[in-house]
Amino acid sequence: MTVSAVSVEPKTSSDPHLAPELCIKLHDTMLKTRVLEERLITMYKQGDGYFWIGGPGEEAFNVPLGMLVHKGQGVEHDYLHLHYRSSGTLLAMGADPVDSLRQMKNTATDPYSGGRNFAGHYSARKWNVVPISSPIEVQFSMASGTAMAQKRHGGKGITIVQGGDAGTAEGDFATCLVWSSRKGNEVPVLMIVTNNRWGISTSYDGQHGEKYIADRGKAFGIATAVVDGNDPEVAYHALKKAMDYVRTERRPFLLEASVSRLYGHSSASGANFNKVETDCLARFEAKLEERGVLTRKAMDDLRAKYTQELLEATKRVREEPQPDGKTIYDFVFADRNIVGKDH
Amino acid sequence: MTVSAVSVEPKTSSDPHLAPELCIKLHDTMLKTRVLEERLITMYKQGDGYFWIGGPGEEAFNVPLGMLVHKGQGVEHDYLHLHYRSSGTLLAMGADPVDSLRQMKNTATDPYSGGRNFAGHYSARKWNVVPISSPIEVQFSMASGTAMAQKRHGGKGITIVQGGDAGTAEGDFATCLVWSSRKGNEVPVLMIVTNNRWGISTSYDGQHGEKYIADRGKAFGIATAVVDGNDPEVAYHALKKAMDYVRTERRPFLLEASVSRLYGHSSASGANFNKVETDCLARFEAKLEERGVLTRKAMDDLRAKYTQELLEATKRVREEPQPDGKTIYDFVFADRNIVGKDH
Amino acid sequence: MATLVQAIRMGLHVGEERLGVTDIFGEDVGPPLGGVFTATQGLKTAWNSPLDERGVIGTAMGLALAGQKPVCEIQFSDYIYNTIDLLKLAGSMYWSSNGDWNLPMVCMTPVGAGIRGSIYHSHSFDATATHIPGWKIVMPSNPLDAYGLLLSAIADPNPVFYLAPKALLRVKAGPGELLPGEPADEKALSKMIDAPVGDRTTWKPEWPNLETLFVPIGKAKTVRPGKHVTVVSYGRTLPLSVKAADELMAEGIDAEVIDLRSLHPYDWEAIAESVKRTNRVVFVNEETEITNFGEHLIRRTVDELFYHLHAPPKLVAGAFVPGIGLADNLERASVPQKNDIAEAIRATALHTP
Amino acid sequence: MATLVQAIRMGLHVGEERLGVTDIFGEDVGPPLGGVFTATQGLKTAWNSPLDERGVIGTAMGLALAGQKPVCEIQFSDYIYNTIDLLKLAGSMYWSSNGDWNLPMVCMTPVGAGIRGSIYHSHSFDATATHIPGWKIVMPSNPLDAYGLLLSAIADPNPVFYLAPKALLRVKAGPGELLPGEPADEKALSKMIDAPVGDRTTWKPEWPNLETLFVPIGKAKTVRPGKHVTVVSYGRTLPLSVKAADELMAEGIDAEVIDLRSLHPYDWEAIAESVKRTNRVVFVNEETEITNFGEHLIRRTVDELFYHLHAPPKLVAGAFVPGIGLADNLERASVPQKNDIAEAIRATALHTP
Ligand SMILES: Cc1ncc(C[n+]2csc(CCOP(=O)(O)OP(=O)(O)O)c2C)c(N)n1
Ligand SMILES: Cc1ncc(C[n+]2csc(CCOP(=O)(O)OP(=O)(O)O)c2C)c(N)n1
Ligand SMILES: [Mg+2]
Ligand SMILES: [Mg+2]
Repeated sequence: MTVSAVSVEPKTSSDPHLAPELCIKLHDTMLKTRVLEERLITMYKQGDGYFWIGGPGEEAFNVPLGMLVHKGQGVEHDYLHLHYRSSGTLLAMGADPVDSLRQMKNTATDPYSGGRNFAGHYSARKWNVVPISSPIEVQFSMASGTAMAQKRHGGKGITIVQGGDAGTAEGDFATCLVWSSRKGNEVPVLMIVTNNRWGISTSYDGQHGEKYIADRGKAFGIATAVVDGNDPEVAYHALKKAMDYVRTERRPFLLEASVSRLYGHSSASGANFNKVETDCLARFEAKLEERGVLTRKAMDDLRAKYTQELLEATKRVREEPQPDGKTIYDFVFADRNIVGKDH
Repeated sequence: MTVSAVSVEPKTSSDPHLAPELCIKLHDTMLKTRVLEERLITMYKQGDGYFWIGGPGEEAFNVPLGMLVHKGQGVEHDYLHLHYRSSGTLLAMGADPVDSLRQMKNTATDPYSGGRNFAGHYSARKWNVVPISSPIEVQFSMASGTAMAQKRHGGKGITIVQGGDAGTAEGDFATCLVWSSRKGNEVPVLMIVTNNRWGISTSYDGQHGEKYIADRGKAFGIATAVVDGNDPEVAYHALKKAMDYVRTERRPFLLEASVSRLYGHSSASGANFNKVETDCLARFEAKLEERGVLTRKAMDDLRAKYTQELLEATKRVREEPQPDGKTIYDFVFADRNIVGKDH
Repeated sequence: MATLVQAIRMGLHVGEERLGVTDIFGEDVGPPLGGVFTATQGLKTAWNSPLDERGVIGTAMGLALAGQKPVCEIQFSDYIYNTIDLLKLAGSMYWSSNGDWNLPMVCMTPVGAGIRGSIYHSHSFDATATHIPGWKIVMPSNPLDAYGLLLSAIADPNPVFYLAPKALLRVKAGPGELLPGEPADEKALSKMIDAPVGDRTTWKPEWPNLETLFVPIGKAKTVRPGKHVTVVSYGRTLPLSVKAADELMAEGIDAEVIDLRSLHPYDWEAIAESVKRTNRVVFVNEETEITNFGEHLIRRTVDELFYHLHAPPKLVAGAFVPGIGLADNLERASVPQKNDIAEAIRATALHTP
Repeated sequence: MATLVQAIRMGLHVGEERLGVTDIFGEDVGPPLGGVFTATQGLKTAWNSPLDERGVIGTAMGLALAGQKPVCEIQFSDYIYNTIDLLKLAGSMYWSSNGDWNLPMVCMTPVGAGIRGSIYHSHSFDATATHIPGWKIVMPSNPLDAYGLLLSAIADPNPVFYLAPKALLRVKAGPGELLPGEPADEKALSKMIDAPVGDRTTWKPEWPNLETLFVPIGKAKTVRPGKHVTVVSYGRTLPLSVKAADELMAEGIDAEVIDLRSLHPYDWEAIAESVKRTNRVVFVNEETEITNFGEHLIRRTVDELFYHLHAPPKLVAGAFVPGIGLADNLERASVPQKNDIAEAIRATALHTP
């Protein structure tokens, strides 16, 4: 079977609108995600955490991604190899935002790492969310492994791997291109590059010879697309198409989405709102208002409600226990196999 | 400045013939290289060395490469980051084949490593030949460094980096693509992939999604070409063109050459002659005879002469001293800077 | 009498048949070659990977996360050093997810000198491996342990390094050390499981009917009891230590030799029990000698057994130089030889304060 | 009174002006940021690299081979572990070419815990670095040494690791420890060389007129003389060791503290001379404790000074767990704190056989 690589110039509005109910759901989770991230930033600034990193500015892409995931545990379901800007995806999958506060506050109750890891470093075996780790791009070296297991198993489960633009300079990105496209051994992996045109303080310009990063897939016969990740409807369609392709063809797809970095890189760079970048949430809200799907007031009320809820949750989380020093020796070795069958 | 990436299908005979004198020179060094490699293999088989690896089957490409190098020391001259099949290049640059025997026999007189490294692992600072090391593809991570120094210096010096097809799966190959093509920061490096369609026992098919490895340069705006590396005249033209481009434009070029592996991977796989693969030397000799440039007898005599010379040299080399065990502590640290200015 | 490499191959086969191994892969691991040392010939789940160690380790991690049981190979441990970050990640996955995901994978790699492999086919890996938390590490020195440790490694729910001493791969099992189910006639065995020279496209192995045998990870083996001095080693230097000890009997020195076999967790009890009896200890390995695992064992020895010691604990290890040179003299001067070990045992045994 | 990170910056400036430094590069090293810790602000040869550590090391090697003098940075030592093969290659180039090519490069990287950096911003690198032959290794614990060791590292014709203890980067020089040529007023210095917050496009540093100062690689410094016990440390745990020693004076324990400063080559003479006087020694670092450089120092101590020891030599090091957890309690339990060090010094000083 041969597949011609498809590349799409960024497009913003040619796709038809999504149904109002879906738009409302998208908006709800995008808003909740934004409020969560702003809460986490505030927690950091008020000394309720040591470090913040997250995805405000990527909601329009990451929320549809989470909605479209075939969620569950094991090879029948999708595996997710994400990075540290994926709150929108997790919330869309049903994660409790309060758990993110717990990780921010590094409490013993943090379900993702027990107070060990930074905010935004999710792990959820029940949903095939592989532990997010800080090193850039290593997830791309692991992704073809889960995808290979899925190809072998049959069914519709796919692997989704996501990272930033700067990180594609690491050899691991190339590793994923190579290992996913071996002739006759192609695997069902959707590679996603969320391109905010920055790596911490380093601009895209001057570091990349590529016009589109996605073009790197073409030499490998990998199907590619480039989309406006600031538009949730465009993103939804593009993701759906790419995922359908991967699910059905059992072959790789490389999707590049342009996104914003609305609060800078992380708390290390101040975590202040950037007025120059496109705010996907504001843009979507304007559209929804214009289309009469939601009123300004309804959206403001919803924001106030989520804000209040998470503020109160912060107070509760503050009272939750910190991990004990002795627990550093817990979970060094497993005594039985929990990811597969036990032998 | 924008450059459109050029890709050329393998071509064998469209280029005009080279002048007879040049053909004779090419043939002479190709033959000398072949005889040297066969001598090294025999040495291995007779217990005069522990391991053989080399480039029989790549003479038609590597000899023109060595002839075209702007040879010398320092940034004005070409830097070479080669791998273990480069005898043809070194002999074309003027290396003494007897020194290769010394490395095979790991004598203290081996000028490349003092009996420390395997045959074919050249090092020649006087000619900018960076030490060849066994790890596959690491040379591609170093190459943009020397090229950057050359870009900065100005002049015509370029960097040449060469490796096999299987090795392009390592992240270092991608590193070279990324680092050499940074917009506004392009560097003069000629990347060469000598594609024999094997990595030890692993065939190209089933491991590569790419039709041509060279296509991987295109996404980066890197000029590319694919040539028949079994024809020294075609290779000469292609190398000349690529080198001229890199020298003048001060930008990267990715050249893929199909070559043969005439004695298998190395002594580990038996080092026996493979009758199925194209023998570039036999093919070239047939052409030269047909064109009346050289007679069969002249070529046979030349082969006999080189064979005899190297046989005799082997006997002399056998008598040369082995390195003393105590010398393992020599050259761990330099006490003054020999590669640049001393400070 | 299987060789060590045949024992590995049979262990992998049993792993495929009975322990759920799904993938045995790496560079040149699959057909036609079946591994540069023949370790993976004829195995039904063996396949060739791209030439990319980071991909090998990463893919093994992905397979393990997806409930597969991968055994991946790095062709020579010399080529594992571009993956240390991934190995650290693998070792930390269970811990950093607070017990959410374990990672059941085996990483095999041939280690050490002794085959005139020059700078890049002679590396040891035990110093680096023992410094990566979250991995278990085994290193057999004979076919029976090679088999039994491999089955334990495969059955373990954690990442396990399986370090195969290159110089011992062709070493045969001693008398009475047949693998359970192995045919007694070594020629018959070879005919059954060694791939033929030449065309192999139609060849299929005929596997003996093997039983499982689990050598527990973390248990050392006293291979030579003795009373004057304890020698702790593993891998290539283990049989050399035994030989050195045997020869020293002529001088009236009776050394006890312990094959550590597992480097993490390691059998401290066995070491301590022995040192308390002999009051003298020599640690032997072939890694370069600065920040060497044997130095950890010495640290623990002085920490816990200081007043049992009648002589300073000694390390015999590789020279701290950037590579192992090809020429005989260079290799010999770089890694411990039998005489170096004998000398250290003798000096330690005869040491008087 | 420059901070340690300002001292590095000034050292790099002097390197550019007087020692031929041609490239200071790495991720976010160039403008506008000038390094995630401000170490490279305002330097004329500083530039931003792609996000690719292998490219950073490889390019530094290439630049050095072409006669340039590169200082490259790995943003955190946590991210250096995908380059160990290249680092080994760099360390072996002079040796494997039998003296044909040396490789004059400096690789800077921030190391260690102490800033609640969690699993991937707390790593130490000294165990791995000291196990790579062919590299020199320095690690300052105060601004003056930071400056003087950096100049020596730059002037050295070999590859040199420059390990900067993250937790000490904002520590100020003590009285009388001005860099040669540094303005005495620290506010004035800050105005001259610290980049302003906000827009920096037109900012230029105004460098003080600095003199060179070379702290020789391989020389330790006794920072606190004492007579009961020797404490050898470096980096973050050095000032903690001094504080612990100071506090123990109240208990009548007078500890001598040595700042090793160079990890390879290291100043064995200084250690031996001190231990021969005090007969007791504690080695302190924050690396994970199995196959740890401090264990090498203990091995050498028992090898050469066994009969000088009145107590077992002691190691205080990091817990052998896969990471350093974010929560206070976790970080504190994972790497040595002042009290852990004090306890070890006390136990060693008071130890009676
Ligand atoms: C291997 C590695 N190197 C360096 C870092 C430090 N670092 C953290 S984020 C980052 C920039 C990442 O940029 P990009 O890949 O574009 O992702 P973005 O943060 O923009 O989403 C860097 C250099 C790291 N985490 N891992
Ligand atoms: C990093 C690394 N991994 C593995 C090896 C072992 N090895 C030596 S040559 C080789 C195959 C190389 O194939 P290719 O790159 O196509 O070059 P060729 O030998 O065919 O010219 C392998 C796997 C190595 N030398 N280095
Ligand atoms: Mg980015
Ligand atoms: Mg090849």
